[in-house]
Amino acid sequence: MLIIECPYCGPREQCEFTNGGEAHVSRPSNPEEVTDKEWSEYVFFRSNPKGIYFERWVHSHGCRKWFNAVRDTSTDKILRSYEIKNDKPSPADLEDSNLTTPSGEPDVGSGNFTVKKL
Amino acid sequence: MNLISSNSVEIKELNLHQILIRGDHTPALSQLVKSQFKISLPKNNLEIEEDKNVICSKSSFDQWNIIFLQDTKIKIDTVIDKINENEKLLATNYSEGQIYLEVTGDNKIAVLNKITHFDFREQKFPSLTSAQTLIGRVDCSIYNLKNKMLITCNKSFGDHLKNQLIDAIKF
Amino acid sequence: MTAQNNKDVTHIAFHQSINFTFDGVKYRGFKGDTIASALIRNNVRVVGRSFKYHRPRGIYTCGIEEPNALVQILSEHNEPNTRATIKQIYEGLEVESQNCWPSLENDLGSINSLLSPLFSAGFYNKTFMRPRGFWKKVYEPLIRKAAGLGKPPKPFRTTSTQLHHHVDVVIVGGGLSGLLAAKSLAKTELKILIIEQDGFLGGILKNSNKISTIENKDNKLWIKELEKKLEGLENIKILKNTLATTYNYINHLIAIEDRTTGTLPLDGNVDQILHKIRADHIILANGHIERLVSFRNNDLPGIMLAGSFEKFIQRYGVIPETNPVIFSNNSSCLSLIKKLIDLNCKPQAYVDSRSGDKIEPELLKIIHKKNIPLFTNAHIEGCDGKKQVQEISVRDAEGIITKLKSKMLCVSGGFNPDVHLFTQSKGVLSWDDEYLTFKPDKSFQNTIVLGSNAGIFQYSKIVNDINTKLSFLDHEPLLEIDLTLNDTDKYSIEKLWETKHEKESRWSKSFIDLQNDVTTKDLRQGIQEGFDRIEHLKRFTTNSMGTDQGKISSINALGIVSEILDKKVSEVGTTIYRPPYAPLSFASIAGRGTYDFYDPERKTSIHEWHKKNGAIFEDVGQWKRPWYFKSHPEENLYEAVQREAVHVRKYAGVLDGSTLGKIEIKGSDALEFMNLMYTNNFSKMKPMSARYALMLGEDGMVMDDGIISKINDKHFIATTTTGGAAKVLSHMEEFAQTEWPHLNVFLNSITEQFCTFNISGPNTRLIMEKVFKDIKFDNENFPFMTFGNFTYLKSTVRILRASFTGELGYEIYVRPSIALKLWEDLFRFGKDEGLIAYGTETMHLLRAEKGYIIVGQDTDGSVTPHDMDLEWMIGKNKKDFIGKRSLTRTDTIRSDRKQLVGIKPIDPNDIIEEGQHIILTSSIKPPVKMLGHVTSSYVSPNLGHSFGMAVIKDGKKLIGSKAYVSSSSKGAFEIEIIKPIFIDEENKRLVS
Amino acid sequence: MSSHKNWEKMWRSPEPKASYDAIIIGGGGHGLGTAYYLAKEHGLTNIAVIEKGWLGGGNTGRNTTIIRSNYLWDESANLYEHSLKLWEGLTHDLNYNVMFSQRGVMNLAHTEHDIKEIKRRVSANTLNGIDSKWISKEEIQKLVPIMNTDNLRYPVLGASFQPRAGTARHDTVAWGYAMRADEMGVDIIQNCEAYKILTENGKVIGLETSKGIIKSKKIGVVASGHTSVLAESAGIRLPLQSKPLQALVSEPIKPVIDTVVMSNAVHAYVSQSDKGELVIGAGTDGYNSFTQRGGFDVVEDTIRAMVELYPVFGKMKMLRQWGGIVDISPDASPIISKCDIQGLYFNCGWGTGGFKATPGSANVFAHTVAKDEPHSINAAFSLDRFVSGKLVDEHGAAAVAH
Repeated sequence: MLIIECPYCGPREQCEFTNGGEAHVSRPSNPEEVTDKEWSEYVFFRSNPKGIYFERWVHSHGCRKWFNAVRDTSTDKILRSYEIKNDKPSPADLEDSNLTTPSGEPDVGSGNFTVKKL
Repeated sequence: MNLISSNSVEIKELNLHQILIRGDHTPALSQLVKSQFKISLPKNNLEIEEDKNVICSKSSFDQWNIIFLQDTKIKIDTVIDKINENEKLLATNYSEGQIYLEVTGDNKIAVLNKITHFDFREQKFPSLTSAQTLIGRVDCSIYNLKNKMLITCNKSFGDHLKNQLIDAIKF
Repeated sequence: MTAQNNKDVTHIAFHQSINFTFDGVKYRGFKGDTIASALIRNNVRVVGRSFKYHRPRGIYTCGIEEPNALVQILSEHNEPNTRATIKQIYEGLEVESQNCWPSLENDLGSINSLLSPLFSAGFYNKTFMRPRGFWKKVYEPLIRKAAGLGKPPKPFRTTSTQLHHHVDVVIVGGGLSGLLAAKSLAKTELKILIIEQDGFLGGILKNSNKISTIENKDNKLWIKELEKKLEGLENIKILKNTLATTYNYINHLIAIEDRTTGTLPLDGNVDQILHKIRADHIILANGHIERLVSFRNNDLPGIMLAGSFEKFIQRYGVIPETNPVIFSNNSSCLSLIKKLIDLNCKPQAYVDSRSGDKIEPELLKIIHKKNIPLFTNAHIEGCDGKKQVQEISVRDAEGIITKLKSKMLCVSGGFNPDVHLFTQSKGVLSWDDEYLTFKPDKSFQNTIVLGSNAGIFQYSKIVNDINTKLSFLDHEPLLEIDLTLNDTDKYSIEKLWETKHEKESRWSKSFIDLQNDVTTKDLRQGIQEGFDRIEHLKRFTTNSMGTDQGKISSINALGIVSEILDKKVSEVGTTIYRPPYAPLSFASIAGRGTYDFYDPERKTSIHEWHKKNGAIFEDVGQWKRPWYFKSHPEENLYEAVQREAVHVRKYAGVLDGSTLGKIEIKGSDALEFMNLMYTNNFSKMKPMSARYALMLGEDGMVMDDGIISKINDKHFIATTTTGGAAKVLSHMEEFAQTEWPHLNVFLNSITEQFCTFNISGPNTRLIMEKVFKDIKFDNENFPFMTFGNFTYLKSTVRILRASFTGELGYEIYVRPSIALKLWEDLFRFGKDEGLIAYGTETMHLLRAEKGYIIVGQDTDGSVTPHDMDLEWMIGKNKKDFIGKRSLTRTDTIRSDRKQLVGIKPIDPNDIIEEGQHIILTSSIKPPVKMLGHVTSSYVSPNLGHSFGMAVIKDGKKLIGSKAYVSSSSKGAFEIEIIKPIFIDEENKRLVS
Repeated sequence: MSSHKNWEKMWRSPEPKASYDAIIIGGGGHGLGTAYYLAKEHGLTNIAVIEKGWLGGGNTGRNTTIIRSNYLWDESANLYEHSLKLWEGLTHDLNYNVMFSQRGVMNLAHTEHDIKEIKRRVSANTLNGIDSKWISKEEIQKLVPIMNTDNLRYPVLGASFQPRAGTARHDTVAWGYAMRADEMGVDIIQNCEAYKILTENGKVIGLETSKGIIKSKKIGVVASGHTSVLAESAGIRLPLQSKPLQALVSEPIKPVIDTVVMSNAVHAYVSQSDKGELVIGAGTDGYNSFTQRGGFDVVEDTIRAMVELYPVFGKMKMLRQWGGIVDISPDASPIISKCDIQGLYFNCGWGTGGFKATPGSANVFAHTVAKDEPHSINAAFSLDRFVSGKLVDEHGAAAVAH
């Protein structure tokens, strides 16, 4: 179980939180003017990367506040969490997920293999 | 009334009055709370101000709890209506929908550690701080007051929480 | 040549004898004995039968890694698959061997070993296929009956508890390295937890003869003094009889503590504690595990790992055999030989695969001194004997076989660091070419690995290793400790995975996985058939998939495979170590969280009144809601509902609606927020008025409904369905905080601050006027869908004129403290007007007669407002609300979508059933085209026949036509499709 | 019954050729099955299956092996029933024992809402010709004597039962398809990771892999949790989220339970393998992850339900626990579909229910790849259903309690 840093309550066990899917996906400001395809992108399509992933959490069994986090989905390591009103951190000042291939494995931390890659 | 007292843990159930206020941390709010309840708003998140049996906790940047630890002459509902005149504030009388448990005794943390993952260590949960978390799979608020813990949860979960606390003390 | 006691050990109470039974025979052991050490004391060799070939199996190790000695504890609810090498005996313990019938001695299953050439790996996949149908009727039942080890346990209700810990450092393993690390961290005020799987600290200090003194003190004294010092410190806690099983991500450790070691667990007492530990740093010092060597018949009872043999002597005070033959490919057996000699026993022979010049001088010295027959550069070719070792064949350097008469062979194939927990922590391993094993390399979390667990097999390096690895914790650096060793300072080993059989035969087997009967030949055959990846080979042969997870053999399998494939072992890699480290009892995982603590039972404030007045409850989410009220003990659901439904429409009825969600919404932008959340337009609503409102998901589908009461443009109260309460609040919070943070709006759940009593029926106004003397309830003063705040017994009460039954009705929102009083007052005044209490089933019936939908029953997340005849709830000129845009997509704009209709049977005696389907023909011979399904159906006493609501394709156009509905009893019967409203279509009663 | 010395290799391990008529990415049951049916039913043998790890090492080797077809909507019922019929003949088609064991699958109802939802499903199944029926608590007790139906927080009120449903041995399905596809000339290439799907003005031209570039005009992506990652390499966005789904087995004991019992209300389902191990599955963890493991709290909640529903499990022990990476679509239904790029096909979105669909999915996907047109059975599971809104909402039916 992860430990997640709620920006308002500090680090807490994951069982207090609910995941809110991809972050920084804003609702079209005037839905009437977008095409069916664009609208389906907003309602149904979310990124599903292996590696650095900007996601939303809500402290559902705590202060009930929503916040964003950056997590490496190949190891589950949370790089940082930040308030909704902050802008999206730029990948430059984020630790890289050192994934060399799209669906490959990091050198260490996925737990999907045991022997160190030579 | 006294719920249980054994293995150096005592749990009392109290009937307290509580006002829940939602609204941004503005001078208007702190002035209003000062005038109505003679207590100032805590500065930082999760801190508790205590003054003559009234506590005021900041549960998050826009949520405040005022709990009267003893009977008060203040007319709760009239004060709430007064606060609600300000369109940017939402005050609710939370007194009757909650249960209030006062937990004391040296073993209180050891017992709570049986049914909650919450970290009660001093550096993580110093006295005069509050927290909202899960105890026995029930959403609770905990108030760390000098040498006692005040635990509240919604009344319909009350029996479930109390029975698990009693069970944790016995086993 | 039999077992002998070694009285000079502290962990066994030789003065306290204990009687227990094994397969019905009475044996005697001592307090502190495990089942294994007690059986060894009594020269019992065969303890079980292997999984597939049912070959006799003996005690092979002295710990958690035991593959063979799994027994059934009859005196503890028939607990199966218990490790005899761990479970301590107590007076009256009843044990039974497993997987043999009729008895251990002569087990019919052993016929399998005669047929063994056929049963080689993967044979299931290529056989039992013909003739067709035989797999289900003949083969599979036979295989299932033969499968499994232990018999099923008896029902058992868990009494174990859980305990959460938050510490700075956890030390897994209270052995040499673990204790030294604790000693150096003692003064740092760090909160430290030491976990030890045995009942005593010390590890190799107590389990082996390798170290006799430490810091010039005898082991036992050193351990006792250090333990006393550590126990005295307030920041250190020691958990014994506690096994760490799971190392989760972010330094979250699961460990299971046995509270009843050596005693009969009494039902009702805490038998186990599941420790859940969060630590900033986890130190793994849980040592190493000895591995076997594969040779012919290396599964015969009487073969044991050398380290385990030594542990039985040192830890449990029993010498399994006074003159064993010892076979090794490494330097570790010196301490065992010295121990035997100290106890004036003597190895019958010492066989070492290494050439003479590689063998440690100290070892050679003692062998010559005691003229122990020595074979160097030699292998054990195999063993023979009936159900136990009787003859051991040794092949010397020239290939000549010598046969030794002996009943015990100690084998050491080398040591493996116990890396299971480290790999669970998502660290990676690397191969050590000197020690020929995998060891921890790069960790991913704050994991520190010490001692032999880190692959450090040299005593003189231990202290320096600890000092370097703990320095960042500013620990108190350890000074070099002097040890007197019965071992070489440095452990050395030479590669040896298996020895060659003298002559090939179909029935001779050298085993790699003793429990699952996997032979080295199976490995070769698997590779030959293309399963050359280690993960495939494991699944094809089931190697290391038994309850011991291949602890003493999985590295050997890698060694053999790497030789067959001519690859480096690190290239072959290992399979994933899946948690837990050792089997973890379901009871301890469940803990106290079962039966009444499984899930909360939420009750309304007047629950007791319901119980006293004949309520039968149903579960709605976590709530208990009155389903119906029995007016007399024999009245069933059907009769009660027929009575209640008529009564409410004729007189009056009241329903406890407290479980419905209630949310308070306030802020300067509350109106704009509500207009975005719901389909309705609340802008022109007058203050103190209410409106039935609909909430959609962004996909345009109906998600929830409820009544919105508008106090003013800045302050609303919304009700939700019982099941939707939590979801609607979260939905609102999500959009308010993440999509529209600029809106000034605050949300608060007030579900539990008010009880809700929904009273309706023709006599309602009379009753209300009697109860609330000073309130005027007539149409002018109290129009339909308006509300007001009043006082009752000096407490504020909100009364809303609304009705879900279609009758004149009011919803009373009252504070819990006076709820029961008001409820009783309603009956005190309402009795003469015929007021009754009714449950959810009658509510369902009455609202359906009125054509009102129930979200979650008539809707299933795939219907839009238009489908449900609710377009009128969509604010006409609203620019936007959640889900609006989805309503105009090609599939949602179709006119022939499934739509809500009413249905009634042509023959009034036919009963429409919920969930059945509307079809066009009377035949239900599949496949039958379905128009849609019956969402709600009831037998209405007010209509005199069964009726229902259904959602069917192109429903609106079909109104007035006939169709069929399927039935669970009579195929299908004819129905008429009508408008979905059956009573008071002009809504006269609501506004009467 | 000769001794096993002369069994030849199950499959070759060739190096990839320069080009193929079609490439299937993903060496699990669905991928290998697709290759098998492409060769067997469509005569396409010059094809390759690319697998980054080892055959059957993904979700095929991590599921609870449950097979059933009692789905609600007609489109799903046809798809899963098509698969169940193929399961019934698979051992003989492949001449390799996949140990398909038709022991029946039971879906328990714990509340009135469950009863309504399950009876609706049973009625739809009956009319679609699927052998599913409602059974009472007494019939449940006869089939599963060890079940405690009454002394529970949420008592068992009845169940649906599909006799033709059951379980199979997951490894042998992958190995059987691989062996027979290989026999027909299909190249199965392990330890070969697909990096990038190469396209030229809207058409597929090949695949960049860890073993170099392989040319082909047709690529079928059947990589479950990793499908989105590969789609992204061709600029295609899929509405999938990859989440951990955990399962566990107990130590092996003599037979105690002969049918498969599923309980959605308490997120726990169980069957007993032929080796005697209880195979128990939980719900998904709620967040995206590719680590093939989940939280201990999910396992704990499932075990809490299990030891109550089956008191004999109290004294059982968990032997192994693990997780898979399941790709979940918004309507909990698969995506077996073409896309905007010509020659690129996707078979994914199976979420928590992929194993039961293995033969059926492979069969219709082979048709889609071979014919460049979906088979009638998988026409409804197109990618553009999310634009039109014509979803096949399988978890919508389990809507909120009233």
